[in-house]
Amino acid sequence: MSITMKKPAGRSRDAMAARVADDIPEGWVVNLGIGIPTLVANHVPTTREVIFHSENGVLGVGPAPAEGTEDPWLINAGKAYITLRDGASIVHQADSFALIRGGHLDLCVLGGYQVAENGDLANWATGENDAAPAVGGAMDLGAGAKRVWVLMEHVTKDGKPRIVSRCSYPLTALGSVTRIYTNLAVIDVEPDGFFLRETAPGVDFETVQSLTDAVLHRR
Amino acid sequence: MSITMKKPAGRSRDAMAARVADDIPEGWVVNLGIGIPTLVANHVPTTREVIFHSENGVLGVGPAPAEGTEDPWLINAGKAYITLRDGASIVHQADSFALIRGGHLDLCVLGGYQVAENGDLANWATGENDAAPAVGGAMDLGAGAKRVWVLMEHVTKDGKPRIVSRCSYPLTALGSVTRIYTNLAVIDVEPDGFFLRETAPGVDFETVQSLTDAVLHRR
Amino acid sequence: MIDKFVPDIAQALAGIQSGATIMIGGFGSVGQPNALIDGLVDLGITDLTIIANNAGAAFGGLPKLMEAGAVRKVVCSYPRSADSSTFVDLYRDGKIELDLIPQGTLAERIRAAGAGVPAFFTPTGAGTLLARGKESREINGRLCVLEEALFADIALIEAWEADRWGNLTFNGSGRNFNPIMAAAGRLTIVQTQHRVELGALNPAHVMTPGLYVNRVLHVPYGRPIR
Amino acid sequence: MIDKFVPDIAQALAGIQSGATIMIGGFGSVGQPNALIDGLVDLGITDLTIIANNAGAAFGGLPKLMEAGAVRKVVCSYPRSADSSTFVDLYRDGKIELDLIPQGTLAERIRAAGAGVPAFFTPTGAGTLLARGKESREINGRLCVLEEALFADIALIEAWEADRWGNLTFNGSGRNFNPIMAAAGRLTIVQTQHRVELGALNPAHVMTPGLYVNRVLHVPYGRPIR
Repeated sequence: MSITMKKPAGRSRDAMAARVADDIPEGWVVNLGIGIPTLVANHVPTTREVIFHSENGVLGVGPAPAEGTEDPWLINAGKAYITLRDGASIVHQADSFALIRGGHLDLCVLGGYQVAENGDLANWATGENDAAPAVGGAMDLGAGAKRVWVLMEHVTKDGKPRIVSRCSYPLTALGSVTRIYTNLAVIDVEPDGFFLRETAPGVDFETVQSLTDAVLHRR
Repeated sequence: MSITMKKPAGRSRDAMAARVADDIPEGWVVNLGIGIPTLVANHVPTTREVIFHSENGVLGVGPAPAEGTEDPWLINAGKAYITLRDGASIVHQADSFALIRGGHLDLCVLGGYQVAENGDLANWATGENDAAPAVGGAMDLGAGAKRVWVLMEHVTKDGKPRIVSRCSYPLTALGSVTRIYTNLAVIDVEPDGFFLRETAPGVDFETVQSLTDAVLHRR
Repeated sequence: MIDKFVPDIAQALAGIQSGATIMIGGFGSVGQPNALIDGLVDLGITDLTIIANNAGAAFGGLPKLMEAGAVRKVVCSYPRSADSSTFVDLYRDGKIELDLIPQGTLAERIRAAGAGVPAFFTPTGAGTLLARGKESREINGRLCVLEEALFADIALIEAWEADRWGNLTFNGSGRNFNPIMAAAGRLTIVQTQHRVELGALNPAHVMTPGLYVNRVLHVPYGRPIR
Repeated sequence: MIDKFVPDIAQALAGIQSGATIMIGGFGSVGQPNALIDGLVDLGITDLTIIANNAGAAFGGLPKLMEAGAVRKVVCSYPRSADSSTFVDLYRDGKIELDLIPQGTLAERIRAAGAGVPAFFTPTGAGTLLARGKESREINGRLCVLEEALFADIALIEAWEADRWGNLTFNGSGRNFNPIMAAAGRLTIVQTQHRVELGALNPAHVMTPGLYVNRVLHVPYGRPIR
């Protein structure tokens, strides 16, 4: 497959986040990973009651506080100041991860380095030893949430596909990703492989397939 | 050993409980089993701060409420109404047993059917199939507390020793009893066997030994 | 708008079927969801497995449920009661099964189900009759037994306060098994003494976050029944 | 009379020795016991193992402790920080060891230590690099890895309120690792923003019962340091 062609832009990061937000129904309990996934919260209207969870024990995270109104004892897993919605609750770290690991999150949206045909996710280490490794809650979220959606650029900065037959990077979780949102497409990960749900405006199937290192099925 | 002689009375149940209470220093966190052990609380003066724990999640159990002042939502593991002391706290059942099983109880005082030389405790089943078995928290307390003291009559109703070389009844916990308080004596259970600490007023060593089915060492 | 309140007992218990495994909160008479248990009796379903600490007690509807022959098996730590012989009689006659579990292991197995721990080792019960048939190993010089997570199809819970998200508080010793069962049930149904507005509960004092709760029925029950 | 308050940092930290394993509460800058960490730096001890979620962060005294060469090993889930390279530099130079653990497994292992669970299975991390050398098995069709309880000689905790029995509350997201570390430490030392009378805390709202706490130092610290 050619990966030398010019990378099509497709959706912006904000548009990608908005696209994910569209698919989150009222009532879901959702954890957003650091990076692009964090932006998803901005695109869920507060009138739609989605309960955002933060690994450090906060359920019912609200919009970011206005400058000057921050409560210094209220931060999220990304260490940003947060507010609490009506209905919020706070638990300790083991209870917070019990909730993740016990299968009580309807959804987590994670960033990714690679997603494989079998649902394997690689998003915590590149296998290069240039820095101390860090994993945070990614393995717990990947193994524990009812649904794991990955939100990432379709290809790496140097144009390599991130959607692959088998992950070459160290794995985060085995067989757990069920949907991928990229700047170019929305793709389901099913027992029979990758199925294209939609392409981004102005992007055609052939382009997406050419930037994907595995077969993309169409319905 | 003769077990046909007339059973000496020794201490009354209340005196046995009082004897245990004398050995509980201020600051200990203590769980009292049902039966005679429950009486121990009555003999610890409230000026001595001992923190009584009840399996249903109550720490800092106070004296029984005066009649007519009962809070129907406050009971102990024996289903009796209780009060809370200043400094009390309430946790759920898993946290309550985490406290027991994690080795955070300074002491539990349990009733017993038999205690063996190696510290084995039998106190939940007689091995007879005449009724549905019940265990409650005995195995957790027996395995989890820092110190397990057994408070029981020295012999059974028909005069058989309860302090034995090996338990014949089904075990509750292995090797965990460190002291026994009976109507006749106080006995330490050590790696080298049973060591008599003291006899009850008016009871001599020979009497205690004759009613004990194992060697009683003297210091 | 998320609203987990249901208007009546029929909708609270809708869908519970014969053969279900049902956890029932409470310790002694306190924190036991009596209205839900009574409703269960009225459903006329059978072949139930009941997981409850005090399955043998006289108070509430459990003896009625057992007398009606609805219960195939009881999972508990203490099936005896000073003032009821329902369970003991059925057990002696071979009409009900018993899975006896040390109380702390019962609590930890329920907690494990909610927390995504499929199995754990514990020294409690190791080397005793209650560890028979279970995998054992020595860990740090101590004999331990492997215990599995204990799930339920349905968890019946009594709360003190609830809001429409299903956030709960419990009163006094009524907390007991309720929070861990709420998390271990695939369908968690709550009866609450008080219904409060969303935002009325202090986030730091919520004892069961609403995400563990599926349905809430407002039952101003009054004092625990003894 | 039980009174766990100590008058100064020296008595709070008395007896901590080189080679100790020390848990430090906090997530990000919130709930981190900065006064106790600063005191630890001043002790001049070495060869420490530090268990903390954010061992790499810039705020508080941890980077100072690492720079002083006092830390042999860090056990954490996220040693990187956008605004500090202390850990990363030492790690690259081979001057500090790292035991990297998924955050939930870290929390559950700490909880297990306090709860008397010597080991448990979890699907988290199974089949990944972080499960290398660990026992694995399939449970209910899912690959799981066996994880052991994680204890500490010392736990350093930041609380919001404390009474003389050591009962604690935490403020906002300052709860995080503090309650589970308090239970996992053999010697648990707390710095608290507020000192309250015994009986002032609602028993239902105590977040760490005093029995997990050995010493309490009143440090009206103010806002978390960033």
